[in-house]
Amino acid sequence: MSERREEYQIEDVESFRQRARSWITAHVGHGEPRGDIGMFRVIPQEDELRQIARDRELQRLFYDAGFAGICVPTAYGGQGLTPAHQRVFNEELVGYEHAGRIQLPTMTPCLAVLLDFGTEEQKQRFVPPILKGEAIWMQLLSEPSGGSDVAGALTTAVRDGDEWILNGSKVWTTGAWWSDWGLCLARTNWEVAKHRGLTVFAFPLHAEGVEVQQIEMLNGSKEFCQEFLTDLRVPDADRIGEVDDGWTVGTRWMFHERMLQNSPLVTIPMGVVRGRAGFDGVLDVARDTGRVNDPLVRDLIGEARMLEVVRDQLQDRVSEGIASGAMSDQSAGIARLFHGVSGTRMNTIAFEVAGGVGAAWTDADGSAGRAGLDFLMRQTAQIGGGTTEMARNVISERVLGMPRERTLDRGVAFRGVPRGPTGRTN
Amino acid sequence: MSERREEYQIEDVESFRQRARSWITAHVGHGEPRGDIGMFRVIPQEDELRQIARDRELQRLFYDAGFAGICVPTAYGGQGLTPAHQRVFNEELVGYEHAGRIQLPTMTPCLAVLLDFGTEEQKQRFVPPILKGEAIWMQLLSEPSGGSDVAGALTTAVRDGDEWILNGSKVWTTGAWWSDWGLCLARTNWEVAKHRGLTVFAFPLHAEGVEVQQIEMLNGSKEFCQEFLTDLRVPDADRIGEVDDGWTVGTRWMFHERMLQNSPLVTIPMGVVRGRAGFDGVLDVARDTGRVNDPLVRDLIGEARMLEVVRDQLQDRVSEGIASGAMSDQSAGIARLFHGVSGTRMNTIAFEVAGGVGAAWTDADGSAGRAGLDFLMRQTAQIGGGTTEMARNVISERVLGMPRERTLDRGVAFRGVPRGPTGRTN
Amino acid sequence: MLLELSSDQQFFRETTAKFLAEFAPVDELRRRRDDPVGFDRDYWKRGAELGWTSLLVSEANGGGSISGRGVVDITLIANEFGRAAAPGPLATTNVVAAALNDAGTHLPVLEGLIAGTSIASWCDGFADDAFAMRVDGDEIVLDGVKRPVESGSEADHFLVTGRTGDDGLRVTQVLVPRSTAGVTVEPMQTVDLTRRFSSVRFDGVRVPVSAVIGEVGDGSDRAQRLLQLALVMLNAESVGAMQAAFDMTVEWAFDRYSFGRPLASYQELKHRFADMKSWLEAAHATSDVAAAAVQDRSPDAGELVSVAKAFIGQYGAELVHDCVQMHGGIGVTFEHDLHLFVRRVTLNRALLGTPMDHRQRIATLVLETPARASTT
Amino acid sequence: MLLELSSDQQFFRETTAKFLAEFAPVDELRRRRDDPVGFDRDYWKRGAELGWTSLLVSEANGGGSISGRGVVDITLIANEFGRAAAPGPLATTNVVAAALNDAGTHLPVLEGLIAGTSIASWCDGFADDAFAMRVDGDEIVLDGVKRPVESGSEADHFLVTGRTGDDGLRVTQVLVPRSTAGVTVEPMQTVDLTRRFSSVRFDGVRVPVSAVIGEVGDGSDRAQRLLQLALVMLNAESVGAMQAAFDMTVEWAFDRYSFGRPLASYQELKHRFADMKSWLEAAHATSDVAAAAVQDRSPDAGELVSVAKAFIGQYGAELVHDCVQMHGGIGVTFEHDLHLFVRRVTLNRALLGTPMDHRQRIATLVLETPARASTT
Repeated sequence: MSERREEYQIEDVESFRQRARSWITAHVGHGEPRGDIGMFRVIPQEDELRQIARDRELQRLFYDAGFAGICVPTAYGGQGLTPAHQRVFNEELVGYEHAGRIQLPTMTPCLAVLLDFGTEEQKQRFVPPILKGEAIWMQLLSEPSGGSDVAGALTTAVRDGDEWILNGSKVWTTGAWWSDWGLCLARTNWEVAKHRGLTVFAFPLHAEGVEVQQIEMLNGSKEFCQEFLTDLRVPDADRIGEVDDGWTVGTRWMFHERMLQNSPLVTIPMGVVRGRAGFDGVLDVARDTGRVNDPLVRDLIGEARMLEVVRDQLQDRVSEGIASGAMSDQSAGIARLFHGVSGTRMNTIAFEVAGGVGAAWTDADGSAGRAGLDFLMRQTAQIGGGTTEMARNVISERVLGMPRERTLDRGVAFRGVPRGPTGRTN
Repeated sequence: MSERREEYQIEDVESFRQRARSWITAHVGHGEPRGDIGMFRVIPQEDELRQIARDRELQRLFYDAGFAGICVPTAYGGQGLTPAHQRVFNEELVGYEHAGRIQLPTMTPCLAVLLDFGTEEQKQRFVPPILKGEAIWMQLLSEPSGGSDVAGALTTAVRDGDEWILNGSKVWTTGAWWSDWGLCLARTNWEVAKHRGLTVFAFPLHAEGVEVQQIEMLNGSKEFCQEFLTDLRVPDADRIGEVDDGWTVGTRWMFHERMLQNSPLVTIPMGVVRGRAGFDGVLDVARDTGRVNDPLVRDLIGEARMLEVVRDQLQDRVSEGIASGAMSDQSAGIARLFHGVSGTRMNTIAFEVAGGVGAAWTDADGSAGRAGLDFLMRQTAQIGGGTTEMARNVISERVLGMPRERTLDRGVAFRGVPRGPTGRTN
Repeated sequence: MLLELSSDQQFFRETTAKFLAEFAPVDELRRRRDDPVGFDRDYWKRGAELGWTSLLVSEANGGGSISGRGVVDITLIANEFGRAAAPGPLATTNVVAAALNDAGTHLPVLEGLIAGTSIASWCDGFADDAFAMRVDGDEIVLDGVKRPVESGSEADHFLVTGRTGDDGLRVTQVLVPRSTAGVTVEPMQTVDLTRRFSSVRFDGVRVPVSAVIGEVGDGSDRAQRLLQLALVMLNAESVGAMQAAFDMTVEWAFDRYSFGRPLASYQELKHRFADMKSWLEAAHATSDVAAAAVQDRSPDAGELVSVAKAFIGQYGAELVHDCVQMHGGIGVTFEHDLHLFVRRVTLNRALLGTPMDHRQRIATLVLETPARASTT
Repeated sequence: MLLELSSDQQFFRETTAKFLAEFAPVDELRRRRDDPVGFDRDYWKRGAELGWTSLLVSEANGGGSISGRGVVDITLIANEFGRAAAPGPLATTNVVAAALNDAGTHLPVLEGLIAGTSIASWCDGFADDAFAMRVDGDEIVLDGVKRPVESGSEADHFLVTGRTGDDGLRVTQVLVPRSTAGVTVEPMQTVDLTRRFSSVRFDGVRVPVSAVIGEVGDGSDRAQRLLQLALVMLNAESVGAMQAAFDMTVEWAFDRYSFGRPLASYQELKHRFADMKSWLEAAHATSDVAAAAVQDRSPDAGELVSVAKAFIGQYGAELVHDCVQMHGGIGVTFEHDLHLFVRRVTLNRALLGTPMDHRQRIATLVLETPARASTT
């Protein structure tokens, strides 16, 4: 993915660390000790836009200093270094401001997919604006009718000369209303089996033919959007990968998605995404309710801490295993599964510790006052980024090699696949 | 199942209670406050035989006093009363000796199946010895190769004039070595689909052609046996139900099996089977380790108590629902599932409370010293009497009406059904 | 809910179900998300006419049950409230009504509660809060904060419990008019869409001895019973909400296709539905048994309501969240109905003692019961 | 176990694996169920020649590691012990060896331990037992019971820890020869087939000051480290047993047909295998990270071993029991091999602190760490 420079050209990791540290301390302001990215917080839209604008500035700051795209080849504006360098940079960034809100899904899976499958021309054109913070990308993968079956996309692209005409709807895109580009999986052939008739396209989210609507979550958060594509025209030059070979792209795409902040393309201070709402959240609730000396609460604190530590240890083991080839790419599902299950458990623990404050609270209750609304959103840890059910399918079938689940959509033209109890097939 | 006498003939439940109480207090000795039936205890064989002999005496005592077969028609030696009378008798028997070790599976499912499907002649012949304690029956249902798929029986019966010749093996029969008769599901037709080629037979377990071997469980208990049938000859007069219609019998058979001590054919003091090794076991361990004042142990005590109380409440609800017709027979699986899952949880709680005593102990550790070996046997609560997996299949498919699991043995001759990875089909 | 209802009970239940379907449909609930009250007084008054507020009151005092077993009857209403995620101060008002009926004091106030023209809030919780109450001549003086108080912003009266006497061990209950000097009501935030809670502060509040419910120092048994009644209603309501979430999700599983097959055909999901079904039926069972025990003032009523609260709190939450999981992303959107029931179950799980609190209480009750203590 | 081993480590691991396959096959383990010792001295001596007892001892003292990181190396052996459910006092002997190596005293005894000609048992547990130790002139006097003591019936020496000094706060460790007057060893029962434990009573046992490991009062840090080392070995062994049970059950799922299909084709079972796989890999990860931290004497080593012990204790037991469930009745018979691994995981779960004990310890460590205390 990231072509290494010749060995002798690569800066030593420790010397890179010193350089990064000097620059960060001199040029980056102090940030919140812990982040709350992707936690479905309810914030006013103007605040959200201000945060995104600030993240773009920070991304540009990193770019200008030579710290953006650390693992991206220099030919596309990156630094051509290694995952170890990126890790060091993330370590040094702890405690400082960062562009964390615009790293996912722009850097992974979108940038990662572009680097894997983009033509030379596409990489030259798309990658530098990403590294400069000028282009924020979204993944247009899920559909309202689709659930876990992303390859069952109904969004259709029909060729018209040098262009494609797209119609359909995509959903669960984070912040599409303030983003710039979308990477979209669409059906280009209904007469072949499900996985064989897909193609990937890129297009600007503010193009004519794209309507973006925010989705309100039950807690009032509007982090997600749904897009409606109506006769959207996309030049063939913005097709990513081969026609009807979109599932080859899609498979890597989902692998990159499961990497999350472990991707070497992502610049986020070490521990930021990991820390929030897990163990630290439990500890905050215990402190704000004055219960840290209750042995029962300590039992739960111990469990939450155990889950968080083991989750991170497992993530490291899986990442190293995949990097070394000791584990298959599909093993990323193991860490994803544990992340989801432990996440809902830690959330439940926080709610239990909150006690009556979880039912009703005032601002004076501090962190404990968030436990109730957070608990309502508990399952998001097992839904977002691929459900735990899909992870269990992947682990049992692709890692353990057990027989594939029977599907009624394999080996038949997608047009004929049942999509509802009435036998309706569009 | 139990034909009621005419309304005016039936003794009033409260007067029955008084009569039962007077007789019990006058004629039955005091027994252990809690039982340990079916708990895989390790006891010397001579002790076991002595216990069984005593149970036969007690059963005869009840029979002679007119308290055996309370819900069995008088024509077959029973009392022709109602489940309410049986319940009252079980309530009055609390604290007294009883024939608990020979109730299951003799009274249910075996006696229940005989009452459902036996011919008049068979009922006249088989039922009275059961009620007198002279005939202890075992169910020969599971097979070594079969797992949860009891209808996939390989034990074969071939007709030879007025007789059938049986060959095969059955397993997981409780105490077959001291029992008298077996109820056996066998395949009589290999050329039709799985469920359509089965027939049920009864035969003496000490007949020529039956070899009984005890199975040693990991904790040393030898409660279960395996039987090997070699050219066993069974007269057609001992066939239960129609030829090749054994699955009709088998379906009711398994329903009766799930009823356990809730069957109105079973005489066991109220609470005996329920109490043991559940909550009381947890409490004993907590006391014997001196931990009842530890808040963490109290949390576990509270959980165990909750599970046991709710388990019994659920059992009552389901029994009443089935009796009234508000729930289908298949709903018995709901109680069975909860019983299994709560049983393993209570077992785990007892082991956690035992602490280090669960690893190593001396006789001085009392009940806590049993927690370790009990924990090794934890899953028996979810295996014996039909696995929890099968209960979940039944609930989802038969109670909630969800699509049946795909099987490769439906609608094809049983001879051709795959039975192993090599495609071996016998 | 009970498996078998009398025809009177069935009619009563259906009347409330129809009323809620008409006057508290899901879109109406969504509209009320920012409403500081959460329900209309007129809606409440009409519900009272259906019997929502009279079941725990004797006929002599203007109430009356359907079956002669008012505690059981009110679980039918609470269950429908859960199934509809309905607005209205059902538990809190009925608890106060039961208290006044029991003590036989403040009958004019009770009359207003039964008629639905007046609202009263029960201010107590699962555990004793730090709250000071003392008798000063012919007045009672109150100091402290009670929270969360359901519908505190709408309440005309507050039922407040405290400890009096030289030893501080006598329990006294007073009914404090909202207008009393020194009473401050501050709104709280909550997980529910229509239920509202307040923090109520009593700053040297003085009420005459005539405000005492019953007599000074006679409130101990009554306070325990009120908690039991409240728990019975919360439990029944949660079971109704569990049932609604479960039914909705079973339907979804049949309708939703993935990989060409309905979700209901996937074994792993089927088995989770089986688990949910077992929890749901168990929740019905334990809720009903506890209600009957409270109705009968059975000695084990305290343990049985705690068993039910602990079980329904824990497994109810697991059930509704697994329903969310089955729905995927759509299940956590505001537009979907599922969260209405997730909220109600979540609310009731945290009110009046969490599962952990009640497990501790069960252990205490079990270990202190002489019969059981003697079995070893 | 580590994902990547050096070739030396790999050879070392394989040598032990082959040795155990030859000298501790499953039938041999079954035969030893009633053997009061559980292992042969000769077997142990030959294992010692393979390096089982020298990894935590410096080369100067006659030991030596494979990779320069002896704590990591010994997890490879412990892991193989778990995979084979092997007999032998691995953890207890190595703990004593590490203590003597650390203190630099009793080197002749250490020599015998390394050679496998002598056995020593570490008598301490997770929590302080009631145990009296005092200095009386040039003698140390011991009174109390230590239990469970691994291979107590075979041990030639006992490592005993107690508190001395006027304030009772100094920790002292002594090495007591088994033959000392006043030492009584009583056998215990256990869940394992070949491990043996004893209750060791010390009745006014007097040993000279020369029996002290290191110096009087210097044992506090060493005692903590010995506990960490023991936990590292127990954890690695449990992970090996989990792996064996899991591998055996995956194979069974492919081979066993039900309703005409292999068990491995049933989605609900597949998903449980996926969960088990995630617990298994997590157990490997947390065991290895904790071992590395103990090797490096990292400040968070105490927390990390407790995290690993709590996790492996809880999820290890769930994993092996789900393997039993997948097997059905056959899985709880004595003839089947599965229980060998269930026993080992069960044993280690209960030894040296249950998951609940270690969760409490984790909480204490976290709440008392200044860095974390300051984050709010």
